[in-house]
This record gives sequence, structure tokens and C-alpha cells, in this order.
Amino acid sequence: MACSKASLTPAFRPRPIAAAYRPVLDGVNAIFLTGQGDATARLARSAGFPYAWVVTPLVIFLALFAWAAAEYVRIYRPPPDAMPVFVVAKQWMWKLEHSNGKREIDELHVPVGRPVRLIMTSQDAIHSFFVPAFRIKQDLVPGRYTTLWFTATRAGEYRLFCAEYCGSDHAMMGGRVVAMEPAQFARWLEEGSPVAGLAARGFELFRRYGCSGCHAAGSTVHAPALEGLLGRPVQFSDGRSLIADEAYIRDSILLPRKDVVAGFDAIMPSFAGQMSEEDLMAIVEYIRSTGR
Amino acid sequence: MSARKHRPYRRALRVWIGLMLLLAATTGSAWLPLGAWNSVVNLVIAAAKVLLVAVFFMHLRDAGGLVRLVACVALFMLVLLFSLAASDYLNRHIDPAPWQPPRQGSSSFGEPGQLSLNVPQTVEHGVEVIPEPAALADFDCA
Amino acid sequence: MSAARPLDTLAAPEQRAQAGTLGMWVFLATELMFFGPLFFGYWYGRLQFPDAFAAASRETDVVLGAANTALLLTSSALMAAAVEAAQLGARRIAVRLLGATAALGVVFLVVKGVEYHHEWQAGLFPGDASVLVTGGRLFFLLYFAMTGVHALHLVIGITVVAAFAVAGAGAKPRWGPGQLGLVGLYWHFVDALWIFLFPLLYLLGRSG
Amino acid sequence: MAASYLEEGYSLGSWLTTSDHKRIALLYFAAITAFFFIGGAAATIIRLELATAPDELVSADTYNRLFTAHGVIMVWLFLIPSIPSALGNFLMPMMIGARDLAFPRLNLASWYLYVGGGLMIITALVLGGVDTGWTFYTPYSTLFSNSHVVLTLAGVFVVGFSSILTGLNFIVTVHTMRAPGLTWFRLPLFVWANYATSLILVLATPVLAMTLVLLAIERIFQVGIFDPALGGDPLLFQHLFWFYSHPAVYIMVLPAMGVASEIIPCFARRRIFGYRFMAYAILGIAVIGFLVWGHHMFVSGQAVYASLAFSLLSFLVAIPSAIKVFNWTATLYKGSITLSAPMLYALGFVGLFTIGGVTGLYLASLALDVHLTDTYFVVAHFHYIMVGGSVMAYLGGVHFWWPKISGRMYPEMWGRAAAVLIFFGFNLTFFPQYLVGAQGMPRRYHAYPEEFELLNALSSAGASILAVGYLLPLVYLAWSLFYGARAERNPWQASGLEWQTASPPPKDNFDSEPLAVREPYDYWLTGDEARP
Ligand code: HEA
Ligand code: HEA
Ligand code: HEC
Ligand code: CUA
Ligand SMILES: [Cu+2]
Repeated sequence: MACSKASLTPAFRPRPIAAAYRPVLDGVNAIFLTGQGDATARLARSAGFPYAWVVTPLVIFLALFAWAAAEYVRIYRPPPDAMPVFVVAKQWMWKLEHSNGKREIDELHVPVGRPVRLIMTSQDAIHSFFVPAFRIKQDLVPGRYTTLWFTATRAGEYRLFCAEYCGSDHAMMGGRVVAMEPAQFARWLEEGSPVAGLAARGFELFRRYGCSGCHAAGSTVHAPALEGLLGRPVQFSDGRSLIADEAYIRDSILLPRKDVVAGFDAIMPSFAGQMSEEDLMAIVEYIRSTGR
Repeated sequence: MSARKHRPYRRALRVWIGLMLLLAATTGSAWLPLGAWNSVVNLVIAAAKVLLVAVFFMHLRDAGGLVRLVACVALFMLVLLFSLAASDYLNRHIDPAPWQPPRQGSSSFGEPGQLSLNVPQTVEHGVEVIPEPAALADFDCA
Repeated sequence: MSAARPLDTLAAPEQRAQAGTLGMWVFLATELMFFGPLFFGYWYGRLQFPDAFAAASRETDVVLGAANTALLLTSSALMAAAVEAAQLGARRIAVRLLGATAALGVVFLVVKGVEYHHEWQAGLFPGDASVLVTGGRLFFLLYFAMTGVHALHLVIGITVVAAFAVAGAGAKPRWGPGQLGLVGLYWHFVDALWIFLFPLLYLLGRSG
Repeated sequence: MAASYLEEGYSLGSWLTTSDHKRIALLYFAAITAFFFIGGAAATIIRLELATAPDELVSADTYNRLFTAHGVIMVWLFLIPSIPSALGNFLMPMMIGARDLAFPRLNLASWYLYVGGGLMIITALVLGGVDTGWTFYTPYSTLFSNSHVVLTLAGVFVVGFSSILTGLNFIVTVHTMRAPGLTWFRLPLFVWANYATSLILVLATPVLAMTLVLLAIERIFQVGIFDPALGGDPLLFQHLFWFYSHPAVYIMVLPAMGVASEIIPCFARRRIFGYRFMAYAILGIAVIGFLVWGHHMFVSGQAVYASLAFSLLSFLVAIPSAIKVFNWTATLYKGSITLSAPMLYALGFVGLFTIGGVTGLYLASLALDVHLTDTYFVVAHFHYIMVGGSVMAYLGGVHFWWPKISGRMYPEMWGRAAAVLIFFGFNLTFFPQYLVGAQGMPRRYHAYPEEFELLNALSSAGASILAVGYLLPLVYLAWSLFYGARAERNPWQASGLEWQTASPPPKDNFDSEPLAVREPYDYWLTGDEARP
């Protein structure tokens, strides 16, 4: 019966060991194996070998674990004097509010050298606040608050990403963190809201016509955020897309069914016949003012 | 198999009586004001009942070690699931945030409405979508 | 180490039975794991909303629940007896016992249906129209999911048991005691599941 | 001598109704290969889009559907069934000297469930796709996604049942059908690996199944235990999902380890080093693998205490893997190594698995994971293990047993060329992803800032090499079916019962009853000693 024969057929001829593998094996040999001849077979039968195999990695692993764990625990211990900032994530934007009521969108200004504590939640899907330069990340979970803290050490602008997949424009849900010198930051914090003039009237109208009932960040209706809409690419549920301009916004208000944004239902009422062109312009201006 | 009993069905009857008594016990005990112990009593009785069923009706008594092991392994896995998850749930402190899920007015079956059905989002379709490389306004900040 | 067995073991009936029994037990283990997430969700809810869970549980019909438990336990005993009868060669008795087992299963389902009906009318269904508070809705969601999946298993069990009863009634039986034993295992498992569901869903908060 | 199993019938019907484990294995091969190339096509478009920073090729929604399709197909329709259901189905009975699995018809039913579930998933894709990612996180998947989530869930559910039945079949087979003399510690490690895999399949998959049911209920009726509005918890879903899916990653790697443990001793002409330890390590991985799922949730909002526990356990699960790597290396030590194609694949597996595994430890390190999670570093980690590791091993296994399966030899030079090409293309594809991930590029982004462009371009270039590498075996293996040299019984002089029968084997696997009287991997015996 055919059992394995040791004499090798031409189809199968042993070759000298590949040169590339030699150093690796020699390394293993030096560390773990001793002696010559069939050292491995002997070792396999000896009682000592498993310990080298198990104990060496175990020690390394425990050390790594302890180190990383200590750092991690620190991430979850905010210093008591940290400056609070509230963060609300929404498909697909970041809304932040400082303790004096100043709001920002997709941007976070912080002073250098002072711990900042973010108190965060999401209005829809799970998002994740990620600033690679700070090595921090935390998911924002609907229905509860999560927190994160950091101290910016150098002035500058740093990227902010959404790291947890949250739908169509997950990749666009970015922004920046601006770290400023404390004095500069204090000045920035006191500056008033940038909305003025026509845009301010637009904001009035935005509330009066009830747009904010659906489109405001706190709204419970699932409607797209309009902040910074101008110039942004928009995806439609039928697969088309375009870059939002003034005409598009006008169409969206008068003929909302024409272009239904992907991920939303066509529930927006038409305002055709109810809204003057002046009002329309003001609203467009308001939407423009929300951009950066 | 060796211990073939002389009177058939006797064992089934006896186990049945035991089960009924336990059922009475568990139902009755539910009205005793024992606090958290109510649940403990209930679960212990349930475990006893299941043990009766498993050992006698399901013949674990006559079964080999392997079958007995298999009978326990799923329980063991569930214990693992619960105890490790407990390390999360028992140690979490949750600050609830107000959240009203935006109920989409879509079809009651929750699947995409006619919109995406009409125009399947195929890959070829997507290729044509954006005519010129869109400037990514979002990334212009750095 | 355990002794090796001859090639093509399936030829030998007792080997086949052995493979069948082991296979069935492994299958039952998967079934238990299948219920795992439901128990897990229940456990989460109990931790999170102990009072709402107790209150919601009081809304269930404990009389019908207990009666159903008794029915199922009895059916299990009959099933065990049927298997025993088949082993003793008393096929007629076995077939009758199987019929009774399946019948009790059907009665169980009917009672369950009555309960569901009441609960639906009482607005306990966890939809938007539900009368319940937060945790209570969670409880009833799990109640319907657990009893529903259990009922589904019971339907399968009844079908198989009834099929065995019919197939065994003829002059030439189309199954042996070994196969019936496997069906029995499944039936008892469905019973055992209910033994846990009953206190978890019906008996909570009765004393409170 | 009996006719081979391939000659048992030529009609399509004879294949579709067969209960012969070898034929069912070939059915699996066909389906798996098809799904692999569908998943690969999605990957191709992903890499094309990512070759440059802006979103040029596909829209955001299309991209999201692509990576979801890619992940779902590659995990559930390709990698999970690949080695167990295809190679394992073919080899398990032969390796234990049996004529078939314990439940041959159940085995066929498994295949139909698998294909049925697969077709449901493909249907969902054709109808417009799913955009939840393969992880289906709520509440996105339940409340916000506007795609065919329920149909996809149903498909995965059905495929899951196929997995469960296959696992059940393997477990019962190994317990009850071993040949005379084949004690547990004479079993080839491939059998051990598939046995342990089956344990995971049987114990973990049902949890996924019910979790998906709950998800579907939540999506359809808008009530669910994961919904915060009802007091539910989105993290509950994550716990349940990963309770399955972490063990599932060991479903995807244990069989690959089994393949490596067959190939390496054969082509090093050495007994496997530390056989018992290898077997225990397999079981250890399977068991401890159930205890680490929370390492996917370090920044999800789970308790810090839980994260500490899961991190520690994740380090512990790496120890049996380390043992295996050391033992393979020790097996090579002073062996007379032949770098034939299967061996090249196997060595590729060991090296790439080690890189993937060690970077897994980076991720298991709590503070590091805070930065690395949900970046391309994770993507690189799992592709190193799943593509560099498991797919390499799978291809190695296909080459190694090709003579047994087809009765033909594949062209050796082409085999080696493909192995080298894949190795090279693979590293070029995925190594840059470690770097770009460490720099902070998040995953599931169809467009990204410019500073990541160079590394992404490299990765895309590598992917095109990889694609050619994967097409090569398809071509030359098909060629060899018709023009390859006829294979002998045991062209590699391998130990193992499967080599004791004809190539291709007869329907009942063995002409005469095989007898196992020796240790496995008795390559150290020479000459007459080798005979029983
Ligand atoms: C086959 C698949 C497979 C395998 C085997 C593994 C194995 C491991 N994985 Fe991986 N993993 C995935 C597939 C896999 N993983 C996937 C798909 C994801 C992403 C899912 C998603 O989100 O989509 C993931 C994600 C993932 C995460 C979460 C990342 C995140 O999202 O934040 C973590 C974190 O701990 C992790 C850890 C590990 C560890 C510790 C191992 C260990 O088992 C590895 C052990 C092996 C070794 C360590 C190598 C051998 C050892 C030596 C040679 C010893 C010498 C080494 C030292 C001394 C250091 N994996
Ligand atoms: C077994 C699993 C497996 C396998 C084999 C692969 C194989 C590959 N994967 Fe993937 N991958 C996953 C599992 C796998 N992947 C998972 C689970 C995810 C996560 C999904 C999620 O986030 O939800 C992922 C995500 C993922 C991403 C990240 C997407 C993102 O986060 O945005 C990328 C990006 O580069 C990628 C690339 C690749 C490439 C280049 C290959 C290559 O190895 C593929 C090579 C194969 C081919 C190229 C096929 C050759 C065929 C042809 C060339 C014919 C082509 C035909 C036409 C184009 C018509 N994969
Ligand atoms: C009943 C809720 C509702 C009200 C009220 C409403 N909208 Fe909308 N709006 C939506 C929804 C839902 C969409 C997305 C679907 C679509 O495009 O039709 C949308 C889309 C838009 C868009 C396109 C958004 C984009 O991202 O491309 C604009 C612009 C817009 N609305 C402006 C307004 C203005 C201005 C008003 C008030 C005059 C208003 N909406 C009132 C629900 C509403
Ligand atoms: Cu928000 Cu991703
Ligand atoms: Cu994992």
C-alpha cells in the first residue's frame, strides 16, 4: 500500500534552504534553541520548551497592556478645571457651543495650554470626534452624553474628522480645531455673532416661515442641515448630484420634490406662492452667512 | 439501558409530578414578598425543572460524557456573554441625553421607498455623476 | 484517548444513533445560543428599568401562563412516555401518546393566541400606540419576541410530532425508536425553554 | 480500481443532487470563487476611487454601498466558507479515513442555504445595495439608512444557518467517524483546526442570527432593544455583534493555520514541531477568542473597566497564536526546504499573519487604539490577516491538494510566479495603509485630504498587481484541468491519510480501509522506518 516513501521522486527534490529565511531561523535558534543535530525534536520532548514559548510573549504582552492601559485611564480622567464645550453631531456636521453661548459649526476654537472638555451627544446616528493630531477619539452616541478632554499645546489648525461611519457624507463631516493663544481666544470668544444685515433678516424669516422647525440643529424632524450649504456637493436620492448654488436653494424651497436629497424623505412642503423673492434672497443670504 | 425498569412509564409519571409541584411552588412563591429573592427562587426552581427534564426526559442520565458536555457548553457560553458584558453594564455611568429619533415617514416596512427602487444605484450610474472633480470645500482649511 | 471506531460507521445502526444523538444535542446547543441575545436584552432591560419591567410583567396573564406551562410540561411527560413505548415495542401506544403530545402543543398555541389577542387589545403591543412607558415597551417587545420565537419552535415541533404519529400509524412504521428519540429531544428542549420564559416573563413583580 | 468521484456522473443534475462530500466541496469552490471575484470587483472600484484624493469616480452613496458589499461578500460569502466548506469538506472525511461526513444530505442542504443566502445578498446589491458597512451598526442601520438593509440581513441570516449546519456536521463527523487507530492526537492539525472552527461556528453564529432578527424587527416596526428612544442601547447591538464577529475572525484564520500546518512540515520534510502544543493552541484560540469582543468598542462609550478587561484578554489570545508562529518556524529549522508553490503561499501566510497579528496587538493596546480605531490602520490590520494570511493559506491549500482534487498537476513555475506576485502586490497594497492610518486617515471615506494621497496611490497601484496575481491561478488552474500532467497518489510524499488513496479519489474515498498506526507528520522517518 502506498505509504509515504522517503526516497524522493524527481518531481520533488529538496533544495538548500532559502537564503532569506536563514537569518530568521538562526535568530530563533539563538534565542530559543540550543545544541545541534535534531535539536528541535529533542526540545519538543523536553519539558522546558513550552515555557520559553509562553512566558516570553506573556511578559512582553503584560507590559504592553499595562502601559497602554495606564494611558487610556488618563484619557478618561478629565482635570476638574477643564473648560467645557458642548458638541452635538448631526448628519453631517458638528455643532459646538461654548459656555458663554457662542456657537460654531464644524470648527472648534480653543485656547492653548488650557484643558478642554467636550461634552458630546449625537442627534441621529453614531458619530466619532477624531482629531488625529491630538491622538484623541470618542464616539458620540444618541441618547447619552460621552466626554473627551485634551489640552492643546501649540497654536495652529488641526483637522477634525468624523471617524464613525454615519451615512452618505460621513467623509465630508470634517472640520478643524483652531488652537489660539489664550488672549486671542478670549477676544474671539467675545466677538458677536457674524450674522448681520440681509442675512439677519433672512434668519428672522427662516424662523418665521418655520424652516427652522425642520432644519434647525435641535429639530426632531429628519431634514438636512443647511449650514454652509452653498458650494457644497449635494447627493440626490436618484443618484444625481450637483454643487449647491443660489438657484438650487431657490428650487429647493419652491419645488422641494424636484431634487430630493439622498438619505431624506420628500416631506418638505413647497413654499411656492407664499414667499416673495426678497424673502427668498434674504434666506439665501442667511444660508450663505452660515458658511465659512 | 441496563436498568430496564419493570413498570414502564413510571419514571415519566414521577418526573411529571415533580414538575407540577415545582410549577406550583414557583407560581406561589411569586406572591411572597421576598424582594430580589423572588427572582432567585424562581430561577433556582426553573433550573431544577430543566434539570429534571434534561436528566430524565432527555436521557442525560444514560448519556455519555460527550453528550453531557455538549448539553452544558451553550449555557457556559451564555454565562461568558453575560459576565463579560456585565463588566461594561455594571460599570457604566450613563448621562442620558434627550433624544427623539427622527421617525422617517417612509413606508412602514422600513425599506427604501420607491425612490431608490426606481433608479438602482448601480456603479456605472455613479461613475457619471460628478462631471468635474469637485473641490472639497471641507478640506481647504489646512 | 477515546477509542477509534471502524470505517463507515454509519452502516451500524447504533453508530448512526450515536451520531444522531450527538448531532441533535449540538443542534440544541445552537438553539440555546440563538435565544442568547433575547435573554441578554431581557437582562439589560431588567438592570436598566427594574420597576418598569416589574410593572409590565404584572400586565401579563399569569393564570393562562401557568396553565400553559402545565400543558407543556405534561406534553413533555407524554413525549417521554412515547419514546419509552417505542423502545419497548409498543408502537400503538407510542402513536397515541404522540397524538396527545401534539394536541397539547396545539392547545398551548391556542391559549397563547388568546393571550396575544388580549394584549393587543389592551394596547400592550410595543408599537407607537403602546400604552406603556419606556422600559415597559422594552419588556413587551422582548415578551413578544421570546414567546413568538418559542411558538415558532413549537409549531415546528408539533408538525414533526404529528408527522411521526401519522407515519407510525400504518402497518409498517417508517421510523424507529432512535429517530423518535431525536424528536423527543427537540420537544423537551422547547419545553425547557418555556420553563425559563415563564418565570422571567410572567412572575416578575407579582409580590411588589 | 473504482472510478474516480469525478466520473460518477456528468450531468448538471448529478452534481446538484450529489451527497458526496467531494462533489459538494467542488460546488462550494465554484460558488466561493464567483463571490470572491464579485467582492474583488468591488475592491477594485474602491481602490480606483481612492487612488486620488477627491471624489471623482463614484458618488459618496455608491462608495458606501461598495465597501459594504465588499465587506459582506468577502466575509460571509467568501472567507468564512472558503477553507472549511470547500477544502474542509473535501478533506475532512479523507483525513480521518471515513467515506463521507456524518450527515451527507445535510451537507448538501448547507450548500443550498449558502447559495440561497448569497443570492439574497446579491439581489439586495442589484436592487440598489446596502450602505451600513458590514457591521450594521444601529441606529444608522435601523433609522437612517435608505437602502436594502432587511434583505441583506435576511441573506446573512440564511448563510449563517449554512455555517451552523456545516459546523455541526464536522463536529459529529470528527467525533464518531475516525478510522481505526486514529486517536485524537493522531489527527492532522487541519482536522483539529476545522474542528475548533466548527465549535465557533456552532456557538457564535446563532447569536448573530438572533441579533440580526432583532435588528430587522427594529427597522421594520421601529421598536427595538437597541433604540435609545425606548430606553434601549445602541451599544447592546455592538456587544452582540462582536460576540459573534470576533470569534468569526478566528473562523477565518484557524482553518488557514490548519493548512499551513499541513504544508510546512511536508515541504520542510520535518515533523511538525510541538504537535500537541499546536493542537492545544488551536483550542485555546477558539475558547479565548470568545472573551475579547469588547476590543472593538474601546471608544464606543463602553465602561473603562470593561475596556481594561477586554484589552488584557486580547493580549492573552495572542499567546496561542504566538506559539503557533514559533512552532512553524521551529519546524522549518534545519529542514530541507523546497520552495514549491504551496510552500511559498504557506510561508507568505506565516509572515503576513505575524505582521497582521502584531498590529492587532497595537489595536488591543488601549491608548493606541483610541488613535488608531476606525482608521486605515485597522483596515490594514485585518487585510494582513485575512488577505495576506487566510487567502494566502487558502490558495496554498488549493495548490497543495490540487493534484488530489483534480488528478492533475498545476504548472509549478506559474504557481510560484503567482505566489510571489501576490505577496508583492499584497504588501504594496496594504502596507501603505498602516502608514496612512497611523497618520489619521479614517476608514470608510471616499474622499480624503490631499496629504494622504501619495500613500493611497501606492496602495491602489499595489491592488492592481494583486488583481493580476489573483487572476493568474484562475487561469492556469483551469488550464491544468485539461493539459496538466496526471498526478500520482502522493506527489508530495506527504503523510496523511488523504494521500493514501488515488488522485482523484474514488467515490468512497478509499479502495481499502485505511489504518492509522503512526503519529501524524512522520517526515522525520526515513526509508523502511516509514512503512507501517
Ligand atoms: C482573520 C481575521 C482576524 C484575526 C485572526 C484577528 C486577530 C487579532 N485582532 Fe483583529 N480584526 C479583524 C480581523 C482579525 N483580527 C477585523 C476584520 C477587524 C475590523 C472589524 C471592523 O471594524 O470592520 C479587526 C479589528 C481588531 C481590533 C479593533 C480595532 C478597532 O476597530 O479599533 C482589535 C483591537 O484590539 C483587534 C485585535 C486583534 C488581536 C489582538 C488579534 C490576535 O488574535 C492576533 C494574534 C497574533 C499575533 C500576535 C501574531 C503572532 C505572534 C507572534 C509572532 C509573537 C511575537 C509577537 C510579539 C511578542 C508582540 N482586531
Ligand atoms: C475576506 C475578506 C476580504 C478580502 C479578501 C478583501 C480584499 C481586498 N480588500 Fe477589503 N475589506 C474587507 C474584507 C476583505 N477585503 C472588510 C471586512 C472590509 C470592511 C468593510 C466595511 O468597512 O464595512 C474591507 C474594506 C476594504 C477597504 C476599506 C474601505 C473603506 O473603509 O473605505 C479597502 C480599501 O482599500 C479594501 C481593499 C481591498 C483590496 C484591494 C482587496 C484585494 O485583496 C482584492 C483583490 C481581488 C481582486 C482585485 C479580484 C480580482 C478580480 C478582478 C480584477 C476582476 C475585476 C472585475 C471587474 C472590475 C469587472 N477593503
Ligand atoms: C416639513 C419639514 C420642512 C420644512 C418646513 C422645510 N423643509 Fe427644507 N427640507 C426638508 C427635507 C426633509 C429636505 C430634504 C429632502 C428634499 O430635498 O426634499 C429639505 C431640503 C431643503 C433644501 C435642500 C437641502 C440640501 O442639503 O440640498 C433646502 C435649501 C431647504 N430644504 C430649504 C428650506 C427652507 C428655506 C424652508 C423654509 C422656507 C424649508 N426648507 C422648510 C424639510 C423641510
Ligand atoms: Cu459622522 Cu461619520
Ligand atoms: Cu476582534
